[in-house]
Amino acid sequence: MALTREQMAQRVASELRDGYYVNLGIGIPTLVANYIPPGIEVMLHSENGLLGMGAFPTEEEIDPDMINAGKQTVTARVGASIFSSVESFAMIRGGHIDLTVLGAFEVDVHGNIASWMIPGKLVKGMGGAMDLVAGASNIIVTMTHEKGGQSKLLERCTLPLTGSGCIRRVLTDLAYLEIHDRAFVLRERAPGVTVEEIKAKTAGRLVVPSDVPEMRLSNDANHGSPAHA
Amino acid sequence: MALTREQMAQRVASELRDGYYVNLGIGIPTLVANYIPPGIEVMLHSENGLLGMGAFPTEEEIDPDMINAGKQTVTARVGASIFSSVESFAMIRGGHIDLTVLGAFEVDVHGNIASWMIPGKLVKGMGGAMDLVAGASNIIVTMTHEKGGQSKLLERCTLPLTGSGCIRRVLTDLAYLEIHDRAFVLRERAPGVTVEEIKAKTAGRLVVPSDVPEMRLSNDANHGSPAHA
Amino acid sequence: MAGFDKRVDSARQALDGLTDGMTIIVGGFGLCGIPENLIAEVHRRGVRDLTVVSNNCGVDGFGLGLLLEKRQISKMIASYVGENAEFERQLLSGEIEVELTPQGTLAERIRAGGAGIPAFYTATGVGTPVGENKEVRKFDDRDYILEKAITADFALIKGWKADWYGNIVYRHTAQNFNPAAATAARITVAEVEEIVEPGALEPSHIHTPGIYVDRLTQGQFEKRIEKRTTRSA
Amino acid sequence: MAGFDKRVDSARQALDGLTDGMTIIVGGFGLCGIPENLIAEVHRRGVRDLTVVSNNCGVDGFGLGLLLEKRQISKMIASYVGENAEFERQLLSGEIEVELTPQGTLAERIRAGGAGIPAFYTATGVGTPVGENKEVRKFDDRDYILEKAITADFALIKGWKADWYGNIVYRHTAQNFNPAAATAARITVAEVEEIVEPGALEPSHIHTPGIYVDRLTQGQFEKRIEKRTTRSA
Repeated sequence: MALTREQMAQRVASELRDGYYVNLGIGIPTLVANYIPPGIEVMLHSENGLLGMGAFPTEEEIDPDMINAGKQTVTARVGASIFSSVESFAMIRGGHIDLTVLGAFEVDVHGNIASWMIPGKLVKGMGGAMDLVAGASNIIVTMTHEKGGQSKLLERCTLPLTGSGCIRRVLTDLAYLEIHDRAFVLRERAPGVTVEEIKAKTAGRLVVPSDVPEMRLSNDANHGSPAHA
Repeated sequence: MALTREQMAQRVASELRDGYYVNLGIGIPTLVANYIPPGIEVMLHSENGLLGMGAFPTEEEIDPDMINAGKQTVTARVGASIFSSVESFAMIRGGHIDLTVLGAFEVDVHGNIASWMIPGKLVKGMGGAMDLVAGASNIIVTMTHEKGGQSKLLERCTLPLTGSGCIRRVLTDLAYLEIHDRAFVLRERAPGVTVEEIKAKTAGRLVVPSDVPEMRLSNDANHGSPAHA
Repeated sequence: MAGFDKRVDSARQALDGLTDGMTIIVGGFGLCGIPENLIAEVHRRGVRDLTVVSNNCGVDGFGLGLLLEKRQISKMIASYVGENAEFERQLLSGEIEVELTPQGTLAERIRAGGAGIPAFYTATGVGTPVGENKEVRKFDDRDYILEKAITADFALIKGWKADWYGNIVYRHTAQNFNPAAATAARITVAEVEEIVEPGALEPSHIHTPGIYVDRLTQGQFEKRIEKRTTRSA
Repeated sequence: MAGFDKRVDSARQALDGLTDGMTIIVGGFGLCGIPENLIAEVHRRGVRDLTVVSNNCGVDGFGLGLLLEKRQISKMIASYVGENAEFERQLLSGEIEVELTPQGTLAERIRAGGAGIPAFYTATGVGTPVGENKEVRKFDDRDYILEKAITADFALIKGWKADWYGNIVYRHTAQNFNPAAATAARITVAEVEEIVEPGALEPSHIHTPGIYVDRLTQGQFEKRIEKRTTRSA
């Protein structure tokens, strides 16, 4: 069975370590905050100048001057700091963020990622994504394995790139893969998903080790807000 | 009569305009703060991260955490802001300071200035002087016209430069001069000093307009502290 | 302190000298921390052919979206089009020239403009469309591209509190691009929620020193929220 | 919050891993805002062959002057020698390698190191000894030189108050080079006058966010004054 969005978030959350400063992109990455393993603490970074993003506000707490990079109203947790966009991207570009989780349209065996533009069709702009992929030492891409029957794990990205040679880890709804030596290395299968299915749905070169375990998804959601930390 | 240090400061002070942000170097420039003309207000910038330097502290007010770029204990006046060295030099380099007054060993007809090093003899370091001369839109050099019988206004500086082609105005103890078209243009004489004396003591090309008035030194010292503003 | 009293009487007076064809940097992120009243005044004036530098371009019908609708913007330098339908339409139709710039590069280019740095190298955008036609250079075996500073005729920023000297503090994440914008223009105009007496702000808490601010007005703010997200109490 | 609790028990523990030949950036301007206890600990350890990046090199017998006297510094990157006799002596005799760097360029190079900018252009130093052997390039008809980022193994900084997360505020002009230094090292060690509970510092007032700080200690400070200037009351 392909992973649900929540399960994908859950799997990514198991990569978190106590004391990580983490930037979570819009979409599935945002859900990761709901699955922070017990006993560890992370600080969420938001590009617009907030380190230590807290839960969504209550109706009473809502403040238009307190938003995250997705323009959602949020709160600041204890230990938060607030600063300018310049400082925020100094943190990102300077490699101070421990883990960045973001979505993508395509990823390829060279570690390239395309996530911001579909020519002639969708122009959202890159926002902070190009800075994040160029600056973070540690990036996990989360996306569905296919879209409309087309694999999103390619030999070469076809869409305009967000970053070049910067991606090493990809979690899809079918598998967890690492990129090494110009190939996707299959590390884990989603529960019930076969190696054959993953092979069939991966367009880029795929390396299948002799043992490819099923993912373990042990954490329960901590039923906090998406911005819980 | 050659100007005293105080008179030099007084003459420079007449160049101040209401609302100027001013950086005063060590030595004679520092004294300028004592002669701010009545009715105008300036804000003194100190490179170590203080805009709005106030008077020296009383014995009771002394605070080792409040110093100026000359490492003197100072105070912050009403309206002051305090920031990092990075921000401080962003102001300087970005051309936000209205007037910079600094000393020099030599100045030449090309607008070059040497003020930080005498090879094999004196190595104080350039501190913020190179940044100031490169960044300020408006610089006045204050220095004695000669040292040890040698003119300090040259055709070419002989000492290592602090800045290249950046000086347009020089006040010495004998004259106020502007640099135009590779020459010093004599604008004012110190009271009682003849054009002939200035000619004799200026090594670089000197242009003498038909009328060279004596300086007017009308302001009294306002007998405040050197850091008054 | 006449020379340092940055207060002007109205948004109208604050934008005196703004004419067709100028470049303006506008602070804010989304609709958070935008100079609402100054944008409205640009709209009222009807100046055209503007180059606008701002992370976003407002939303349909609010913020910089107003200027888009009135076709006052001929070129936009921004990182995000997002859900602004009119912006996307004008972009795709070619009615507006858009220089899409990564958000961090945009912030740094503006900061560089204010700090006297004409250009800098960054890894952001290497090997992407952003890097096309830009110099690529290796430092310590990694590729970087050369990015150039941005400066403007006017900067329009929004603060929380300011004293007469133009010293500004921002409230929460309404800070964003405002401090950088304040530094990079020939004339910086700030609108704030409250103007306080000199001395009321702690010198070490000031985010934007008054040296960067030329004109100061007090405004009324709608503070529209783009995405209202809440939890149950 | 074990993972975010940056507190360590002693200056000794704070400098764990500091070895011969490393590069350290040290905050402070003159003797103002210097990490007195961490410098004393570097002295105690006796590590040698250090490259020290700091605006000044202390004074004879205090601050970084201690390390000079013990010949622990093989290279100094600074803007000012000033009245430090031992520094000047070692410089003139060639015992120490000194890279004199304009103060603003020094600040910006450290900032660049922390911000992932490998190099930038500046007009400071063009046509002077500082510009020798550096690339000169024209932008808008003005000459600039290329300056490179500085990074280090350790940064030693001094704050006023910090919470357990390493969020720091500085007091008055003791801020100076400390915020930039904090960003540019593999391991940043901060010593402060007071460690406060998380939540005690206003998020918008924090000068150095805790993300830059790896280890935090509380110290006792002499705060020696270099030039005691006063007015009569």
